[in-house]
Amino acid sequence: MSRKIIPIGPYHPLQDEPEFFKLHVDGETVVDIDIELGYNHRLIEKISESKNFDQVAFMVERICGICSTSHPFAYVNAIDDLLGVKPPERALYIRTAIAELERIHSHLLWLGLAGHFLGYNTVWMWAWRYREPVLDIFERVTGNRQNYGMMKPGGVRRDMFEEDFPWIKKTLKDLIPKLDMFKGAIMDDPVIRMRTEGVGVLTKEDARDYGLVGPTARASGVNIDIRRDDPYAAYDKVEWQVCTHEGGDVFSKAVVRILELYQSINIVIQCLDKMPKGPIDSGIKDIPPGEGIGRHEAPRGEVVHYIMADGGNSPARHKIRAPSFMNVASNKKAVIGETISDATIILAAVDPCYCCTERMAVVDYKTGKKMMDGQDLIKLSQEKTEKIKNKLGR
Amino acid sequence: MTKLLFNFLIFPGFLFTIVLGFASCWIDRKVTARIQWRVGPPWYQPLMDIIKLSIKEITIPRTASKELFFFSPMIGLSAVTLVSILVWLPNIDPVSKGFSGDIIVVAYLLTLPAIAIILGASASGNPLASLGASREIKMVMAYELPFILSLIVPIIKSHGLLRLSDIINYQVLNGSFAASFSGMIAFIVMIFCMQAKLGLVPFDASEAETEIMGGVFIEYSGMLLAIFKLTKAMLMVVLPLFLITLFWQGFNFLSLWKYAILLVIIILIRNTNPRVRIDQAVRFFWGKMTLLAILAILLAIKGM
Amino acid sequence: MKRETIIQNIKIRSGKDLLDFQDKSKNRVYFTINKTILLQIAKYLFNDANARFSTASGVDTRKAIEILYHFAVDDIGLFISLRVTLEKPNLEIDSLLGLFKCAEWIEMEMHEMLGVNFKGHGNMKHLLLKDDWPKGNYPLRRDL
Amino acid sequence: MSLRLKALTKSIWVYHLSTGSCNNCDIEIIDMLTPRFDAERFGITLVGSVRHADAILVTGSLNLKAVPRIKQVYAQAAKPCVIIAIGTCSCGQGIFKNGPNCPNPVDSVLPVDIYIPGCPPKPEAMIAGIVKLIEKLNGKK
Repeated sequence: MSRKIIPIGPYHPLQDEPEFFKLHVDGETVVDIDIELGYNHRLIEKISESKNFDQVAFMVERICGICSTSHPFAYVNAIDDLLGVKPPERALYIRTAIAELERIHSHLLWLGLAGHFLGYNTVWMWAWRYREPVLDIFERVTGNRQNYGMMKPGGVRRDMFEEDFPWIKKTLKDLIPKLDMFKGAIMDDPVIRMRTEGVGVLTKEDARDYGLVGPTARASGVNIDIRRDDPYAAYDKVEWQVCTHEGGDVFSKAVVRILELYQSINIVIQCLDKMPKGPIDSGIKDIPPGEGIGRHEAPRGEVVHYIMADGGNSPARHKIRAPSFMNVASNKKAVIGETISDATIILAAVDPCYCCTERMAVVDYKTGKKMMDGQDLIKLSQEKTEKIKNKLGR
Repeated sequence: MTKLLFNFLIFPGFLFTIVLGFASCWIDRKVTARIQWRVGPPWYQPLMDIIKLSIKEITIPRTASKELFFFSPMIGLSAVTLVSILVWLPNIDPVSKGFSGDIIVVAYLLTLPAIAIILGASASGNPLASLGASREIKMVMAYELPFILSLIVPIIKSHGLLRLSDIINYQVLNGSFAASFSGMIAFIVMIFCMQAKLGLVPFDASEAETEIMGGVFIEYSGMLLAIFKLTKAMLMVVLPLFLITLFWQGFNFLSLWKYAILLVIIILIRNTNPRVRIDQAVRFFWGKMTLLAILAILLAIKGM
Repeated sequence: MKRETIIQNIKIRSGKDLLDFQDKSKNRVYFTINKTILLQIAKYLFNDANARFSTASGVDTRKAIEILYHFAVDDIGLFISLRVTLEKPNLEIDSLLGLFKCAEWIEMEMHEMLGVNFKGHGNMKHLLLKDDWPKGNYPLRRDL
Repeated sequence: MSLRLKALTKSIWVYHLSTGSCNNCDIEIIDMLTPRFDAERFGITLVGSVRHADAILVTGSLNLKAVPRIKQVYAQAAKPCVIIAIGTCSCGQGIFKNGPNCPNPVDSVLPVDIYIPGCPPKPEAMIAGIVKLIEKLNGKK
């Protein structure tokens, strides 16, 4: 059968995007996949060398919109590691609460998108509707829905006030019944199970070989979580467990993320209960020469920041490694052999940042005309859901 | 002569159908929004869209064949106004009888808007539009077959009457066709074909807005786009009424609730399932729908 | 594998090639090794110590390029960094792609940004920068 | 105020053009369509093709690769067409000011009508921006 490979399709504005997957298609099944990065590369590591230590925290927030407190958290851990100083107790609790709140809103966003790709637009609208109260909490505590600017080398920038706590706890507790409804909708729905089980499977060896991190690795049974293995902030002072699943396919990735939502909610509530009084910033003045490594468990996986300071007031070298850098490479293994209509949901399962997932293009080789673009693939996967729904006589 | 002009331009023709079309379009968007907990647009939204489009600049791409690109929307619009006259008059005006065989003329006129879209899309020279046009052609071929087959059922049941007004009188005398078993099957098949003809969600692969960037209408803007939108709105009025005259004893101003029921059915179908891929739509129409239509015909012949 | 046994094993394996050892804190350990034994230590860490190759960061210190390979031993939370220094003129080191697939992108990025080339890597094309990026212009180099 | 201009303000079709943004602004734009901020009640809908668009929402710091493509897209849009720069990156250069592929603000490339600063601007801020756009079109200052 003629293998269709990908010349550049006709240009339209949707194609200018951070990641661009080109699927080599043989009839219905995907034979090979090209992953092209760099459309959105802003050489942040170069810019951070021209900013002083305090400004870098703000700039690092703008790397990815959805996990906008993960990078500053890792960066701040790196500075604390470099100095060997431990921020005050209260700051640790505030950092943990903010990071977990962001995990909630990031997973809900992913849940909505996964529903959209599977053809359930109502799941999309509902998931994003339940996400709004979490953003309200952020707005009240930090002043902004995203890009909160909370993390500061040696502490936290703003304090959390006691009178907000009851309201925050109530909002989060209201979220739990809705999450149960979502858990029911996702895990017991035969159509979704049929669409996501056994699709895009990554075994334990793959996870180790590709160095997978975060929910993508935990879904393949690899029991790693930076919050428990290399405890930082207040994660060792709060009871919670790591949720893993054995399947390794898209379904187990969804299950892992939903269970993590429950864990995050009870972490935040515990943080608010146990938060001690006291200062929130240890007032770091200057950074001596040296190097530090900071790690944080972002919603998508482990973020690593490596800082090398040469005594000046800006970092000599700032290496950033985002979790998607490792997870997206695993798509090569997960997508090959699957049909085109499943391609969207597999690529979305590793939850790369929002605008990367719809950037797939399948172009017919001979005519060079655009056969299908990202949205078509979404439609294909929605139709497959439709077919299964009819077959099940729903 | 002036009465004909009046009929064509004002009463059942152009203006009246537009007003009803805007109302049904608005109801459709409002109900869709309410299902998703959204407030939905104000009542004058379709009107405002059309007026706004009229002041926009009309861009004609260099690669397009100018005349065809410019006139194809007109074809669709004129076809729909003609159909609305042929459908409205027999129902309301006891005097005018229409002519024998007008049921076949209406069937052909109803395919003209789709042809206009295909002509316009392929004339615009944009590869995405030609992709949309090829999908539209497949869609037309798919739903025409069951559409015509289920059109034959009322003719058989009324023993070969080819005039709309006669069919209505026949139904008024001895019960609407939809009551009978074969009539009901044909009615359901027609509803699905109507959904495809209107290009609503399950079968709108050709004009998929997020899919191929506006599909067939990608190169259109300004007044031409407004005409296409108008044609679609008027089609949304005319098609359900055509179905009512064939299967449900016609209608007059009092019995517009039948039209409301059909509108609700269309909106429900639109909101409950995702867009179907083009080859699946073709299989759906040529497979299930054609079989159902043939079954209805056989039953009608046996007089069920 | 306990923390001390791993550190002990690495010391024995590298022998004289171990230039410096720094035990910064409970979870952070730095080894400075000669580039010849990098492959051997990495294989030991990946297979026996059940470590995960987290990332590699290169630093241009004017006269040489320092590469740190970071390994995470997750079950005990240890983060091991192997430091290798390459003199300026010949920036050659053998690639870790044979051991694990995740090294591919990390080494491609380092090649693009700092001009280090990895023996036995395979496709050393541009990963993040535009294809028509001027040849020999490495953004993160200090000698600009 | 002529009916036509009133129509333009009552039904604004929006086209989203992302140029290397950190997708915070993109998500806030989509948030505008979700149930809480529902922009459709003002007649604002997202369209797929730039020809149908009345307003082009530009987000993200335009890097060197994006500049020629933006000009091309703007030329294709049917006039009268409004450019709305969303987010600090597109209004001014934002935080990536002295980056190597130094992003240039939108107004160095296109005639911008409405600036909506903020990183990311809240959906309420975007709707307020569009309300100001409507007032500007109506001639009221």
